[in-house]
Amino acid sequence: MSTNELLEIRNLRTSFRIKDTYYPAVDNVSLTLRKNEILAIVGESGCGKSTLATSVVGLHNSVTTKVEGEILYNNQNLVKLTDEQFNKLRGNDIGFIFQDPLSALNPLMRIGEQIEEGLIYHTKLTKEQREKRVIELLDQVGIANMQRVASQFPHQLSGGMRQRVMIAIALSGKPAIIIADEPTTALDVTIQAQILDLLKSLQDEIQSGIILITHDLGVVAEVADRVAVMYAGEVIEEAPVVELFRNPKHPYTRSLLKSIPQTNSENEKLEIIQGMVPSLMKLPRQGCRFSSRIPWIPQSAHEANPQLHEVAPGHLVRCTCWKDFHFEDEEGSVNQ
Amino acid sequence: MSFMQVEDLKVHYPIRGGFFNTVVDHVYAVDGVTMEFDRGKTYGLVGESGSGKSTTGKAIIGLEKITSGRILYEGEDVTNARRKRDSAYNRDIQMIFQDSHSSMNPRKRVLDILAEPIRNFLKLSPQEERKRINELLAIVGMSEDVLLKYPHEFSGGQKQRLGIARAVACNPKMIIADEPVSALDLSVQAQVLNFMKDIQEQYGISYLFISHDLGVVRHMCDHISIMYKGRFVETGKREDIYTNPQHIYTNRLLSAIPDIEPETRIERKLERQQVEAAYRQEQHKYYDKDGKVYPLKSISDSHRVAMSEDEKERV
Amino acid sequence: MENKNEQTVEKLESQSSPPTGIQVIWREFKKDKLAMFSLIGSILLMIAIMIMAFFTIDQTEVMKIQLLERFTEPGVRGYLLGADEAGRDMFGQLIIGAKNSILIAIAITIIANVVGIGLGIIMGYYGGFIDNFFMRIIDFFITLPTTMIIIVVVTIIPSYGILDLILIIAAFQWMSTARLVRSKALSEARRDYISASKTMGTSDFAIMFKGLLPNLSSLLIVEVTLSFAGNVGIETGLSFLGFGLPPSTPSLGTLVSYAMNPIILSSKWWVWLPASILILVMMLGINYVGQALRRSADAKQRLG
Amino acid sequence: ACGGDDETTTEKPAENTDGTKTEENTNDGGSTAESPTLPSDVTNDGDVIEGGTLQFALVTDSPFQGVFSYELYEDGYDSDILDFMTNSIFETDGDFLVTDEGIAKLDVDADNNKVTITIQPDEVKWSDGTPMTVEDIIYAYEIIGHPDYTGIRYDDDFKNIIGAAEYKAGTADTISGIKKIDDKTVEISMTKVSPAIYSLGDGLWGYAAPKHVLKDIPVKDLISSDAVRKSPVTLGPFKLDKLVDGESVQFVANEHYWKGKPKLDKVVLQVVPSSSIGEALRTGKYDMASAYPTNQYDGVKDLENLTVLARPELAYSYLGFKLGKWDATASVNITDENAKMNDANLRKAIAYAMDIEQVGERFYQGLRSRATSLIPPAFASFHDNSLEGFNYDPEKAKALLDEAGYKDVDGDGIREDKNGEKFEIRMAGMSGSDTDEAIVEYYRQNWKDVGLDVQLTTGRLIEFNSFYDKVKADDPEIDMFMAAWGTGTNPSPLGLYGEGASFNYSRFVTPELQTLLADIDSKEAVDAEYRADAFRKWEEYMFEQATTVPTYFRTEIIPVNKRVKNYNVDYGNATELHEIELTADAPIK
Amino acid sequence: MWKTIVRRVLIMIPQLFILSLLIFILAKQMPGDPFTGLITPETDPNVIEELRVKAGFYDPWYVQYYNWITNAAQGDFGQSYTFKKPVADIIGDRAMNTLLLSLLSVIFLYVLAIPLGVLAGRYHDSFLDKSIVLYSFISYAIPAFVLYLIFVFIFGYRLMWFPTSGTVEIGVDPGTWSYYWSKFYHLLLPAASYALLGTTGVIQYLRSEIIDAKTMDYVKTARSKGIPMKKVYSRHIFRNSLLPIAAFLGFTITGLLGGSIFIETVFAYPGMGKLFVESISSRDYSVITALVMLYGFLALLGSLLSDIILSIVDPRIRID
Ligand SMILES: Nc1ncnc2c1ncn2[C@@H]1O[C@H](COP(=O)(O)OP(=O)(O)OP(=O)(O)O)[C@@H](O)[C@H]1O
Ligand SMILES: Nc1ncnc2c1ncn2[C@@H]1O[C@H](COP(=O)(O)OP(=O)(O)OP(=O)(O)O)[C@@H](O)[C@H]1O
Ligand SMILES: [Mg+2]
Ligand SMILES: [Mg+2]
Repeated sequence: MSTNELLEIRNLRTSFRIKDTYYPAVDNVSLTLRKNEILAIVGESGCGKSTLATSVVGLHNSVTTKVEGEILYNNQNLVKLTDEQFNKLRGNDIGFIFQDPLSALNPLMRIGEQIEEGLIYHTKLTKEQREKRVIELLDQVGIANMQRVASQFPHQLSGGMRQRVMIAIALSGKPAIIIADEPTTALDVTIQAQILDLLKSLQDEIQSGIILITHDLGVVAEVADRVAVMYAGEVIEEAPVVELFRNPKHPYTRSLLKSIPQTNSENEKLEIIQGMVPSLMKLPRQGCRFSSRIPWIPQSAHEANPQLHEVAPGHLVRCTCWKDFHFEDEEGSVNQ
Repeated sequence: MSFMQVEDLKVHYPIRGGFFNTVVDHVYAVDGVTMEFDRGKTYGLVGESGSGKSTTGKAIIGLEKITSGRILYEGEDVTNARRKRDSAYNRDIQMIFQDSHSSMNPRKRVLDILAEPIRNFLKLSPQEERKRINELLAIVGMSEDVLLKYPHEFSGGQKQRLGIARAVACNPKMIIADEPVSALDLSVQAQVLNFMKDIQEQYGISYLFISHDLGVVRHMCDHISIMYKGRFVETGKREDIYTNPQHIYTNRLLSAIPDIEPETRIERKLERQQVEAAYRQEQHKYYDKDGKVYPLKSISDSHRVAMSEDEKERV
Repeated sequence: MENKNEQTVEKLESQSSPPTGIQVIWREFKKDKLAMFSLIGSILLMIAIMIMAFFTIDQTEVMKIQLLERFTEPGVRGYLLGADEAGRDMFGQLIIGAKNSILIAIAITIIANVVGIGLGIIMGYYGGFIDNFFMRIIDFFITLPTTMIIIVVVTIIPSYGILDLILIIAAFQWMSTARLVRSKALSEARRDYISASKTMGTSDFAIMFKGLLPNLSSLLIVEVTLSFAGNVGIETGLSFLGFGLPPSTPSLGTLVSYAMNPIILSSKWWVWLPASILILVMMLGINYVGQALRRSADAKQRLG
Repeated sequence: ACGGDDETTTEKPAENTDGTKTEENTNDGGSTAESPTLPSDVTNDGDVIEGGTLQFALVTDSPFQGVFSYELYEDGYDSDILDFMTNSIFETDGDFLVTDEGIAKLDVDADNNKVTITIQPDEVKWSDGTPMTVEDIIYAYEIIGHPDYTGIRYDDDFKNIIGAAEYKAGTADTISGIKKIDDKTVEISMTKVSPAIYSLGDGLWGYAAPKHVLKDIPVKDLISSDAVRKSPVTLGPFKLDKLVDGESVQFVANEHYWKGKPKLDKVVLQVVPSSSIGEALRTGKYDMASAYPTNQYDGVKDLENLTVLARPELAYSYLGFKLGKWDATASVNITDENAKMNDANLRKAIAYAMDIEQVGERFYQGLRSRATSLIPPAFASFHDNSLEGFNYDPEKAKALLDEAGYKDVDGDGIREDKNGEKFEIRMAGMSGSDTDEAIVEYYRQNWKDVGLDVQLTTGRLIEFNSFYDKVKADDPEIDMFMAAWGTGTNPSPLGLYGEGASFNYSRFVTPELQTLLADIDSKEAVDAEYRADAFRKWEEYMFEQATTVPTYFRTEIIPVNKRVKNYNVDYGNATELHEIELTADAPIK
Repeated sequence: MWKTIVRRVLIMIPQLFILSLLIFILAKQMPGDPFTGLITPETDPNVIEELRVKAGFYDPWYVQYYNWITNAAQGDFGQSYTFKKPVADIIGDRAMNTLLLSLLSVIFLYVLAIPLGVLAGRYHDSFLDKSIVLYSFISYAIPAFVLYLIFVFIFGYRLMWFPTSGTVEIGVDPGTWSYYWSKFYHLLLPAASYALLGTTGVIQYLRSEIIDAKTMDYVKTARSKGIPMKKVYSRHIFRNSLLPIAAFLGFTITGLLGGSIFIETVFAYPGMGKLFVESISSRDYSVITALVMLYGFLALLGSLLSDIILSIVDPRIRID
């Protein structure tokens, strides 16, 4: 592990138990997060983004969930840690930001208390010092009247403010890694822009690595350094942000990008992807998982056992089908 | 010529409080909105959360009481009639809801869901009804065997299409679409948007398309209104809004939209910050002393912007 | 064009059932052996009681006073559960009493729930003035000291029997159902499918009772089940206080309240204990069934 | 009737405040004649201890009311408590007639309608040590007669005292008929004097009121005053020491008691619910219990640490037939010749068909027995032993019915009336315990056996209040009714069977009956022999008419712990409270 | 806050007024009257009639009601016909007894139910949970008074651990330590019996609340802060589930007052419930009406109390 690499995920597989069988929701994912970068993970709903994130912080219910593979951080394999060992990292080395800040904050606790809570267990600060730190943190996330906000309850704050508080909680341990699971999905565009700008500037400040989970390619384009595209539990493409938007390779990524309404698409039809993401229990476990949604591409174009291939420096694509891929109507024929 | 006009529509919700739980104030959810609709066109309604978009839509279709204002449909005042269940107005104006899931009764099969408007408005024989339903399914591209399923057995996109099928069942003149795609994934969103356009072309339906996603609105709409605190700050053709935004609020909204151009993001961020700073400094000019939006003033045939009297002189 | 593919995907999903319907309930019962056992047990028990009460037991014969059989012990001379102080067969009384109590509880449950559900839905659906108006009435009813008022009313009615008892108790039982249904209906009525029905010209009545009601059904099943159990209890309590049914109409309540006589309590256990145990078993069974039903209505607590 | 007698008030329905205890079941009992197994006195061996505390259980399901004044109390339980601390100024014999042994002596001047009351001992002291004077006797009259008095003792009898009405109306400052002769003697003039005077009737009052304490308290405030509620000054063997309102009372010996200081130091009286009294006695919590529920006789019958004493109650249960109406304006009973039940044979048949013997035996363990007359045997001199009563005889009942013309014409086993029409008798009964319900059911079975269809008015037994409402109003739904009367110590039947008696619920009056009743309370009847004879004649007449059929005589049982040395409950020579002695420090378990 | 309280109290007035009308009319409909109980050959029927006239029982009901309500509004609920004392005095004593009993019962109940509910929720679906649920169901299903009777029988008489009637022993002087002990001792068995059988609601509520809370997002947040699981439970799950229980207090007390009839009857404890049943049979109108009013008032007070507590413990609910 080079000094630049913060976190290395190797062959991670997270499976949920449903009716006595384990179904992997994250299947054989390997990713690396480096210092001071924003790694975006995108994909459609249900593709396993949140599962992946929760695996990294070890928040899965150990009874119904099985986590296999390695997550290496500071020479420890997080997968193997006990809850107590993990608690030393959570909130301290790793911060977590949830999508819906309203339900993610304890409705009966004051904001100040909730931020302070992590400090109690991770630092030896006195009560006064902790309170001072809370104010600092609130200041850091751009909340103007910190003192007042600290003594308020979540429901008294606006959505944007709440998300700032969530960020403050994540920052409280000066974490090396921040994981943000769709931090802006619940927000208005103007607020979203503010929060994204905040994340970006904080990162410059504290130099941590951020895993940003989103399904909005616009958000990715705004802030990410590197992007991993997930489909059905797998990473199907990974590339630096400009490379991905300029040179998308995987059919899924390409379709996705084409389905965004663009300035110049005004009176055109949008490209669509047929079918839908299969549910967890019905995921194809063999071959290219995307193949069923591009039926006009012959099976021969797919790899039997799709692997990630490096097609350009830092640009990985799963399966070989991208080479033969063309949009359905590009040939003008429709396979009924 | 427009077939329907909305004049100075207001919807105020009372806020109760005080000692005897009397009305102490009002939420001015919609506070003087004027629109007109042409056949076969799409009208976008954009604004941040809570600006009154949905309320406007619901008031037009008759789900909300109108505090004041008028709705004229084919020359007739339907302000009161619109709440009558089986009126022609009710048949001709339909709605698509944001949450396709909750817009369908989870206890009803697709058959009954699609049949509901037909049974109420068309009074067909069972065979004709069945025929119509099959037509609808064909329109939305589904086969007949879905009829016996329940809504939860469909994906979001499918459900939204069923919602559209239900809305077009009685050949409406206009459909109010309240954030029809914001709950959907990108690829599914594209399906639904395409589909809505198809239908519009086929049947000449008008849309009132409510959304907070300016990208989608731009893709869909011929005419766009930007809403803020129950009023329009700016309304005009798509080009008017996107190429020549006049109101600072419109500007701010536009600058906040993420773009899928990673190369230019630094510039965009700077620009965004400038607009934000300008907004903070100058917003008092754009709103009156109560923080309300000024009345609209035409600045071209199609383009109207809210501005104060002195502002207008400057322009 | 793209439909073919979708259908294959859909087919996989198939097996149409509403999201919280019978199937979910059934699954829940299959998961929870105890609930299943309770369900089957309670149903069998009630059926057995009804069959015996209506077909095999002659009430006039059971209620005949036979002084020589006073306090006959169980098992003696064919008295399965002995006899009471008037020599009446306890087993027969138990069955007839159970029948009466169950029928009373069912009747109360039906009346109270029909009123409660109907009103609750109307309140929740319309909201506003109607809601406020009935809410005030319910608020008033809820603060009424129910037991006390029932007792006063009972003393007023000159010849009061099963029907009066049912009506009186039901008159004070509908409020909580109405409140519960109202609050659920209120939130359900805000959902878009109700708005959708309105925009599609469906009448209010149809929306309320054909659209909304089925969506409250899982909640209502729980409510009805548990209130049934509660209603068995109310009748028992009134009898204990001496405001229940006359002994000539045996009910579980009258049988259990024989325990008030210390001699019977301490040395004639067969007079009061079987009825107490029957109540316990029945209520326990219904509660376990109710719990499973509640779980199936609340996805978070489901087992299966 | 006289209002001031403790024995009578325990019979009052007024005590039945919990609705489950009506007359029928609180004071279940039978005649002495039928339950000879139980003794009326005990004598225990063992050495007497010095002093000691008697634990007394007052069996009731509701708290006592705590009005400790004979003039004012209305609740039977209060009188049970008063017993310990007060003393009537007269003593009575086995027939409850005044004797000469009491604090005061009664001289009756029947010719002049005057009585003289004389305090006999040289000195009688109140419990606070103040000597009692004749003023105290007079003051009791002045309380009852006072315009502000709201109790129940200012009644027609009291008005018999000359000047009572004027005093009541406020037009006189004193009751003119009451004259203080000297410090020991008072003379009372009355409008009439009847034999009832010896049963403390005719307005004669049996108690003295401590004037020195009460005189400063306005009469209307008396009932709430501490002098009545918390620290009554009394003449009895014990005086009140401590009180927990409604729950318990602690008495200590009254050293001023005129018969000498009691042998016990203390008496602790506690309210015990009827449901637990048996257990409480078994575990030795109490030495004795008043008003022990008869239907729990089983609970104490075989206990080693107790002796169960018994005595007849001054009460009888009866089956009444509605034969007329009460005319409220004229205040008279009017008998209706055409009343449904106006057939003596029918009534007798109904009575003969009742298996009262079995009921008494099985349900009451012999503590109730068939009553033979309307005068309980406790009044030995007035009770007619020669009457046989309607002993259970279904065959005779059938014969009587046949004779009267009630025949089963349609062959369904139920008799039709004389005209061959459906005949259904509706009976009202008072609800009480489950036992009562069973018993009534049993009688209905009995009647059915002889072909009579008896249905319950309202379909079930009726709660006490409604029962009297209906019976009083001559509800057409009632053909006959089962109830009970406590007779009190004055057995005169005029108030229950007279023409002008609203309590004459059967509404039966005949000139013959009038004469018989008048005879009982006539001047001649001041002669005991004559009176006894008059009673018997009336009893026989009533038996023949069978309009009110006595059903049970009742026996009261009094469980007594074996550490109580001597105890006798016989009316004639009851052990007086100050004589009670104990043989152990605590009740035997 | 104060405004709401005052408003709620003002709303109580019409509610209590309607209640008073209702109960007054109902009470007068009951057959018999307080003087029916005086019927005996010893009592002059005319005296009884006179008493009825004096008490105004022959006046039209609205006149009676007017007289009663105007006095009641001034705090004078009249005299008890049975006890010959001002109603307020009688109810005062009895209400005090009932309130003491309720208070102790509530304490016992919470002491018992909260740990059980917490354990059941914490170890959801375990054997422990199932046992607790079983207990809570049994305690609900069992006909309460039968068990009370058995308790009195066993603990009061057979084992003689507890007194079996009354509120205090005779002989102890009011104000002394032994007096208070005696009072407490008399309350112990009834309160404990009530608590033992009354836990169902609290246990079930707590249990499902905790099970719910465990899946809440804020619990995940707390865990993501690296707080030990024990602390997550105590600071987030238990606290959030327990706070609403506090608001139950008002309702619990109201419910207890309703249930007091049974407890007091079986344990021969002179409280309001028993007084009510007694007054019903003696037709002591003034006590009946006053008691119902008091119950109604306490119920209203209970729900107000609950709302206030809830608004204090749950910042989301604000009453102003
Ligand atoms: N606790 C669980 N038990 C069983 N299946 C689960 C569980 N959590 C998630 N899943 C399933 O795992 C798959 C991946 O879920 P995940 O939440 O990771 O998706 P996601 O990419 O985050 O989607 P979204 O964008 O909607 O948040 C889905 O099919 C989901 O249904
Ligand atoms: N029934 C109601 N009572 C009171 N206020 C209401 C009600 N419905 C809506 N409002 C208020 O009216 C305003 C406009 O609401 P509306 O739902 O129209 O906004 P919107 O623009 O659709 O927002 P969103 O994008 O979140 O859907 C909001 O401030 C809302 O809180
Ligand atoms: Mg997710
Ligand atoms: Mg909206």
